[in-house]
Amino acid sequence: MTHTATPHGFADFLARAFASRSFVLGLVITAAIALMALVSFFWTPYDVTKLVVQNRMLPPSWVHPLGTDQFGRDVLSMIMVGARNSIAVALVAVGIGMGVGVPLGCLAAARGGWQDEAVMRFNDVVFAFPALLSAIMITAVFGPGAVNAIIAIGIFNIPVFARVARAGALAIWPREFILAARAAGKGKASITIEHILPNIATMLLVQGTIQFALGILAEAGLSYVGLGAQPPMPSWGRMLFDAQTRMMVMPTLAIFPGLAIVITVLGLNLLGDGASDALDPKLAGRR
Amino acid sequence: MSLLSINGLRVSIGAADILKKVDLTVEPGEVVGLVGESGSGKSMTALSIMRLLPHGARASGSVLFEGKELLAASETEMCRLRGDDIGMVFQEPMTALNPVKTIGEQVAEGVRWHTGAGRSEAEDRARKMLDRVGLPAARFPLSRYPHQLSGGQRQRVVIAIACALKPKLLIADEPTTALDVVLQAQILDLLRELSAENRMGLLLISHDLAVVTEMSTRIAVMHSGEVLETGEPARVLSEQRHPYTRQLALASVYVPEGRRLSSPLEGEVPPEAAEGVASALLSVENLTHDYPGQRASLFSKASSFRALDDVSFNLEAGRSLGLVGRSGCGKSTLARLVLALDTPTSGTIRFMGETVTGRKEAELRPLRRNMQIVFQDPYGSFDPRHRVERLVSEPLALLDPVPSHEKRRELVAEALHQVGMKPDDMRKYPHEFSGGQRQRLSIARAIITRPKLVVADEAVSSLDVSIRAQILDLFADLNRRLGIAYLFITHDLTVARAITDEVLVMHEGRIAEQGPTAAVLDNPQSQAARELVAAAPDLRKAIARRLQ
Amino acid sequence: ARTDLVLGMVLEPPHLDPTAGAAAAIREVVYANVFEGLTRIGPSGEVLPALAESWTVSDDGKVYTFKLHSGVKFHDGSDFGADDVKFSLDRARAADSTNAQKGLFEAIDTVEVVDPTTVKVTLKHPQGAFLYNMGWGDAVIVSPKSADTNKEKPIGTGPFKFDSWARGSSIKLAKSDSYWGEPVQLDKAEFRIIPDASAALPALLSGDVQAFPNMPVGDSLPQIQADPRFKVVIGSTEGETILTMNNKKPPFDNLKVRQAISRALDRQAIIDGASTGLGTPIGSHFSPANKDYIDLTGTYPHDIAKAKELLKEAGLENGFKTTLKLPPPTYARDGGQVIASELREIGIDAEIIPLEWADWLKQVFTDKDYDLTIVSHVEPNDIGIYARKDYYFNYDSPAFDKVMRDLDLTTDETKRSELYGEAQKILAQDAPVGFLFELPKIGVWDAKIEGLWENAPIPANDLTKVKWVD
Amino acid sequence: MTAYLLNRLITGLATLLVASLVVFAVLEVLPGDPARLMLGMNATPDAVEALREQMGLNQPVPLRYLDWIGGMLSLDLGKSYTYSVPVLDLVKERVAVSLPLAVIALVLSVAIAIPVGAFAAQRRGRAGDTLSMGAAQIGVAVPNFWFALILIYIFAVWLRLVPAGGFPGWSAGVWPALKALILPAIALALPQAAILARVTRSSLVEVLGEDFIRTARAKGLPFDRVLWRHALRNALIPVVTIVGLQFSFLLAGTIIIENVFYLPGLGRLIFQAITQRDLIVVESVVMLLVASVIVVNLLVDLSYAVVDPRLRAR
Ligand SMILES: Nc1ncnc2c1ncn2[C@@H]1O[C@H](COP(=O)(O)OP(=O)(O)OP(=O)(O)O)[C@@H](O)[C@H]1O
Ligand SMILES: Nc1ncnc2c1ncn2[C@@H]1O[C@H](COP(=O)(O)OP(=O)(O)OP(=O)(O)O)[C@@H](O)[C@H]1O
Ligand SMILES: [Mg+2]
Ligand SMILES: [Mg+2]
Repeated sequence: MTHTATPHGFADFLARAFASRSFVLGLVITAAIALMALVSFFWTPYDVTKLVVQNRMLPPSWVHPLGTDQFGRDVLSMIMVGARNSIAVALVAVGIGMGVGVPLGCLAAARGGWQDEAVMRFNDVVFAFPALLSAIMITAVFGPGAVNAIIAIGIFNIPVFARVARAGALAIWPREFILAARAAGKGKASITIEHILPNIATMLLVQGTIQFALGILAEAGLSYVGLGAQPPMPSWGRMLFDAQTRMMVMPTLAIFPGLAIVITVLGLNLLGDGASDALDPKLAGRR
Repeated sequence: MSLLSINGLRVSIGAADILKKVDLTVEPGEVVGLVGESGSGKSMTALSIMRLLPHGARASGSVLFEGKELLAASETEMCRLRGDDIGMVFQEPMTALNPVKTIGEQVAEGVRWHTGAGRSEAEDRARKMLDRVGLPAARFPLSRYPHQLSGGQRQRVVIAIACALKPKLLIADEPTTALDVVLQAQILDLLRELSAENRMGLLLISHDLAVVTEMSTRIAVMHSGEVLETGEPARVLSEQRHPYTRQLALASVYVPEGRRLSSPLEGEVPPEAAEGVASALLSVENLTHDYPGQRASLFSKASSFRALDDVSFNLEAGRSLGLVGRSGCGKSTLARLVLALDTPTSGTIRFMGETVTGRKEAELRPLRRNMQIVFQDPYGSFDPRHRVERLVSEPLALLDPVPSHEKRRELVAEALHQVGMKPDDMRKYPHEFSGGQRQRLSIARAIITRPKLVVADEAVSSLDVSIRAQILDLFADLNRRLGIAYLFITHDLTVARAITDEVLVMHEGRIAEQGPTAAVLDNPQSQAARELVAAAPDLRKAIARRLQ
Repeated sequence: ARTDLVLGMVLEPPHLDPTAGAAAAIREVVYANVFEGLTRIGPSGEVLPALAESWTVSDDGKVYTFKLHSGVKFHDGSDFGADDVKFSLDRARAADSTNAQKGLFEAIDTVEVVDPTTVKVTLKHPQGAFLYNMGWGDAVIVSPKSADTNKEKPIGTGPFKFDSWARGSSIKLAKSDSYWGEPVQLDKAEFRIIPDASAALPALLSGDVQAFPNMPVGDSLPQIQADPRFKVVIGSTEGETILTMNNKKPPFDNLKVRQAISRALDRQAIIDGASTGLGTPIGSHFSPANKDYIDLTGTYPHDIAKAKELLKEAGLENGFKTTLKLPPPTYARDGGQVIASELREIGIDAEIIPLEWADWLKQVFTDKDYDLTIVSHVEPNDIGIYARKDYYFNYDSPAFDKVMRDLDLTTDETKRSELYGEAQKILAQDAPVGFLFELPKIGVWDAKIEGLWENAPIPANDLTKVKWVD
Repeated sequence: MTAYLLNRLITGLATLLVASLVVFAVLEVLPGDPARLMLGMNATPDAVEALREQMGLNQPVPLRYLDWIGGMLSLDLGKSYTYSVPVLDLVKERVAVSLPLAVIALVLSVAIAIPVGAFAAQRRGRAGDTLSMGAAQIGVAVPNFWFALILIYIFAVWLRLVPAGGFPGWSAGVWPALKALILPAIALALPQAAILARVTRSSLVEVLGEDFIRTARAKGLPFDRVLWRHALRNALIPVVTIVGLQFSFLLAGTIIIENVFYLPGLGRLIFQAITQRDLIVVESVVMLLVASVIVVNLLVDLSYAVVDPRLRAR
C-alpha cells in the first residue's frame, strides 16, 4: 500500500484532474450533453410527441437541421429529449447500484466472516446473470419501459459497486490511522462512516462515471431490442432500431443517434479516465 | 584511471533540479559510501550512472566509466554495460524480483543475454552464483519463486543477479534498509566479500552513517543534490568539516537531553514512578497469541502460527520500557494486544489494576483514554481526508463527559503546543506537513487525553536522523513533564539506548532477556540478545574502530 | 435454369403441423407444398380441387360426396385413401383436438368412407363456405401413421417432401419423386428465417435470399423497386387492420365516442406511418380483394372538428385518458404512435402500452382488459367474428347477428353477396372498431423467378408453379 | 489448491441453485399462457385446456420446480412448448452457434487487444500511444449493434465478401459456417478489444513502474525484451479478470448481435422463447448461461494461478 494511492483531499484531486486533458475534454462533452438534456425540458425546436406524417423522412435542412424521422418528427428535437432519457436511466441506475452496493461492500469489509461471504456470494449470483439477460427477464415480467430498464441496469450495478467498495475498504482497514481510530474507541460503524467512506469516495466516483457510461450503452441496447423507453418518449436506442431498416434510404437516421451515443459515452469515459489518473498520481506522472 | 568518475553531474526533472553538482569517483576494489538524508539525491545519482532515470529526466555533466562517457552512450551500448560491467542492487528486496519467474530464470537471464550461453550453461552459472551468496542449490533449488523466500534471501538473489557476471562496478542502493539488523549484517558481509574477491568497485548508498562507516574506504556526504565532502569515513565524521556533516553525525548518535543520566542506577528517578511503586501500571502475564493459519484442505483443521509465546512483564508508571527484537518476532502483535485492539489466545493483561482482556469494547472505553499509540508511519497514521483538528481530537470522544466544541479546540491547541506546533496548524491537512511534523501530530493525538501509557511502535524508524533526534527529544520531554510511561518498540538499539529505562529482548515470540537498558545492551546474556547487539551498527564504535 | 430457391420469412413456425397450431408460418412452409387437403385455395382466393378430383353436393346442401385421386402416396410411401380423409376430419373435430380452427369442422355431422376413393361428408346444416373451409391449411389430410410426428417431421402428399429443419435458421424441402400430380420445377426449396427487419434487406441484396414473398421492407421499397435485379409485387392480404375499442367499456360503449374516434383517424397518415404508404384504406371489415367488397371509407371521413363536436355531444368535450395496448408487429407499434398523436388532437390522451404477443393474447384477447388496441385480423373472410358472443370486441348487434345467421344458411351466390354487403354496412355505421387499412403483401423476388403468388388469400407460399427463367 | 478448487466448485453449485430458484420464480410470475399462444386467436377454450394438460402446466408449482431440477440433473430438460422437441436437442443446436461465436470473439479481442495495449504502453506519451488509445477510447463508446450494422453494409452488401447474416450450419462445411460467424465475431470483439487494450496498457504501465522492472533493466536487457518477458505476464492478472467479465458481456452481446445477423444461437433462442412463453426453454437456457458464467469465472481463477505462482499456494 503506497501512501500516494489516495490523494490528499478532494480539492487536490480536482486540481490534478483539471490538469488532465482528457478530464477537461470529457467534462466539456458531458456538460454539453447534460445542458442539451436540460434545455429539452423547456424548449425543443419541435414537439416530439406530435407526428406530422406528411413531413416524414426529410433530409437535413435549415428547417430540420438533422432531418425528420419516419413520423415526420424533428430528429434534433428527438436527440435532445433522448439525451434526457439516457441520462436519467443511467443516472438512476448508478444511484441504485451505489445506494445498495456501497453499504453492502462496506459491511462486507468491516465485518468479514459470514457477512463478507454472503455479500460475495450475492455478488456471484447477480454477476452470473448477464445484464441483458436479467433485463429481458425483468421486462418480460413487468413489461418494457424506462423504469424497468433502470431496475435491470441498476441491479447489475449493485455488485460492481459492492466489489469496488469492498476492495477499497479492505485496503483502508489495515492502515494505521484506522488502528489509531480504534485506539480512540471508535466502533466499526463510525470508522466506516468517518474514515472508510471519505477515503474510497473518489474511487467510487470514478467507478460511477464508468458505470454511467456503461449504463448509457446498456440503455441503448435495451431500447434497441425494444425493452427500454417506450414511445412516444424518444430514446437513442429506439431511434437506432427504427433507423436500421432505413439505413440505405436515409443513413442519417442511424448516424445521428449513433453519434449521440458514441459522443456521450466517450465524454463520460474521458471524464472517468482523467479522474482516475488524478486519483492515482503514480499513474498520472507516467503518462 | 578511475573505474567510475562523476564530474559536475546535474539532473533535472521538469523545472526541479534534483541533482545540482555531484562529483564522485570509485576505484577498482574500493568501497565508496554515499550518505545523506532522504531526498538528497542518492538514488538519482545511482540511476544516472545506470542511465535508468525516470521518464523526462535530463542529465548533464559527465559520468565516465573506465574512461567512457556514459551520458553520451547509446541505449544499446548501455544495455551491453548494464548487468555485465555495472551491476545494481536495489533497496526493496520484496519487490525487486519478478514474482512470476523462478529465481533460477532471473539469475540466468542476464548471463544468457550477455554471454549468449545456452540454457544449461547459464543455469549452471546461476547455481554457482546463488551458492556463492549463500543460497545453496540443495536447499534453494533454482525453481523457487521469490515469494517462497524471506526478505534477506530475496536480497541475496538480487545480489546474485547483479554479480552474476562479475561486474567491475556494483551499485548498491540502500541494500539493507528493509532488513532487520541481523540480516543487514549478513548482507553487508556478503557485499564486502564479493567486492574484495573480484576487485569490484562498490558504491554503497545508505542513510545509515554507521553502516557506511563500517563498510567503506571512502564516503561522500550528499545534501540536496550536492556532494558536500568526500574522504576517509572516520576522518570525515570526526573532523566534521562541513556543518551539515556535523549535524548528520551528531543526530546519528543523539541521546535526548536529561536522559543520559536517567538510568535508575544513578539517581533522578522520574517523579511519579517513585510514588506508585506498589502496583505496576501495566502488567502482562503469560500472554500467548496465535494467528490462524491457512487451512490446508477443506476438511483439515487450520494450523495456527504462534506469534507470542508466554510473555510476561511489568511496566511501572512514568517509566519507559523498550521492546527490541528482530523483524517478525512479535513486537507489533504485543503492542496491539496491550492496546486491546486484538484478543490474546491466552494470558492476562492488567492496566491500572484492571483486567483488560476479555472485556467488551464499551467497558474498555474508560481504560482507553489512558493508553494511546504512536505508529511508525507518519503518513499512514492519519486519515488524509480530515483536518488536523479533527484528527488530533479523535480520542477526546473517550472522555466522560465528551468536551464541548470550544473545549476540544482548546485541548487540541494545547496538545499541539506541547509537541511544539502552532495552533494554526489545526486547520491544515496532514499532507501539508513534513514527516517529522506529522510524527509530532501523531504524538499530539496520543497525549491529548493525558494517558498514562503511550505505546510507540517503531515511532522513529522511518524518520531521517536529524528529525529523529527532535522526536526523541519530544518523547523524553513529555515523559519528564507529563509522567507518561512508554512501551517503546524499536529495532534500532541506539534508539532503545537513548530513550528507555529497561528493555525486553524478544525472540520468536518469547522474551529472551529483560533488564535495565544499559546492562542488557552492554552485556547481553542470551544468544538472541547477543546476536542483536553484535549486528547492530554503532557509529561511535565504528569510528573508534576506524581511528585505531 | 436453376432449380433451387431460398425464400425469406420473418416468423419461424413453432412446428410444421398445420392441423395443430394457428401460426401462419406453418402454412407458409407446408401448405400446398407438403400437405394437401380435399380442396385448395388458389392465388386469388378461389376454391380448386386438390386431393378430391371432383365432388357433388346434395340439393339440401348437406351432403358432400368427394371423389379422390387414385395412386396418391404419402411421403413415407404409404398409400393415401378415403380412410385417411375420414381419420383426418374426425381427428380435427374430436373433443381433445388441438386444431386451432375447430370451428371449420363444426358443421360436420358424419364422415363416411364409401370406397377407397370416395368419401361422403354429411353436415348438420348447410354451410355456404364448406368447400372453402376444406381448403384451409387446418383441414389438410394426414396419415394416421404420421399424424403424431408431423410437428417435427411432416409427412404429406404434396409435391415437396420435408428434408430438414435447423431450428432458428432454416427449413429445407426437397422435390418428391412420387408425386401424383404435375411435377414441380424446383428440386430444392429453403425457407430461411430472418426475423429482423433490418437483416432482410442485406440478405436480399447480398443474394443470400432470392425471394421474400412477404418482405418487411419498410422505407427501402423505392430502392428495391429501382433495382432491375428484383421484381416487387404489392398484393393484398386478408389482413384487416383495425383499431379495436372495447365496446362494453365506457366511454366506448357510446356510439358517439366511437364515431368521434373514427373521424379522428386520418387513414392515409396512418398508412404512411405504419406501412410506408402501402395498403388500402377500408371502411368496414372486408378485404378489398374480395368480389363482395364495397367501399365504405366515406362513412366517417377524417374530420377533426366533427370529431370534437361528437365528443362534446357525448359529454366529453374535455377529452379523456385511455390506454392503447399494442402487440409487437410494426403496423401496430408504428400505427399506434400515429393514432395516439391523432387522438391527442381531439383531446384523447392514449397512453401507449406495448405488449408481447403472449401478454396481448392474455390481457386483451382473453381477459378483455383493454381500452384500445390495434391488430390485423388475417383470417380470410372473417367478418363473422363480430357475431361471436364474448369475442374480445365485446360488440353486440342483433341486426348483425341475424345477417350472419342468414348467411350461414344461404348457398346462393348472389344472395350471399347481398348479405355480405349488408353486414359490411352495419359494421361501418356502428363503428365498433376504427377500420384502418388492408395489410399489403409486399413480395420481392429475383426478376428471374416466376410463379410465386402475388396476393395472399390465405397464408401460403405455394411453390408448385415456381420456376427460374433465364 | 485442490481444497480451493473444491471450495469454489461448491460455492459455484450453490450459486447455480440460488439462480435456479430465482429463474423459476421470475418465470412463474410471467403473464401469458403458452397454450393460448400456440393455438392462436381462434382456438376454443377447451382446445387450450387440453393443450395445457398435455404440457403439464396444470401441476402445482413446487412439483414443477422439482421436476425441472430433477430433469436437469439427468440431462432431461423437457420438451419445448413451441417446438415440441427435447430442449436438450434445441440447446445443443444453438450452442453449436453461440459457443464458437463467443470463443472466436474472445480470441479475436485478446489477439487484438494485447499487442495494441503493449504497443501503446511501450510508446507511452508518444503519438503511437495517443493514437491507439484514442481509437480504443472511441471503440469503447461504440454500441456493438450499431457497429454490426455498419459492418454488414460494408462487407456483405457492398463488398459481398461474407454473407449478411444467417447460419448455414456446421454440416454445410467448416468454412461456410466460419464465414457466417466472422462479421458477428468482429462486431462483438472490437468494442471488447478496445476495453481490453486499455486495461492491458494501463496494467502494463503500472507494472513497468515496479521495482523488478528496474532490476531487469539493470541486467542489461533492452526495454522491449523487459516489456514482453517481464512486464506482460505480471500485467496479465487484471487483463484476465476483464476477459472473464467480458465473457458475461459477450453472452449478453450475442443476444443482440445474433438478432442483427439472425444467427440461430442461444441468445436468439432465449429472446424468442421469452416472447413465446416457452418457459421450459427459457429456464434451461438461462441456467446454461449462468452455469457458463460460473465456469468461466472458475477458469479465470485457475488461470490466475497459472499466471502468478504466488496464487498457486492457495
Ligand atoms: N520521478 C520523479 N519525479 C520528480 N522528482 C523525483 C522523482 N523521483 C525522485 N524525485 C525527487 O528527487 C529528489 C532526490 O530523490 P532520490 O530518490 O535520489 O533521494 P534519495 O537520496 O535516494 O532518498 P531516500 O533516502 O529517501 O531514498 C527527491 O527530492 C525526490 O523528491
Ligand atoms: N494478521 C496476521 N496473520 C497471521 N500472521 C501474522 C499476522 N500478523 C503478524 N503475523 C505474524 O506474526 C509474527 C509477528 O508479527 P509482528 O507484526 O508482531 O512482528 P514485529 O515484531 O512487529 O515485526 P516488524 O519488526 O517487522 O514490524 C510474524 O511472523 C508475522 O508474520
Ligand atoms: Mg533512495
Ligand atoms: Mg512491527
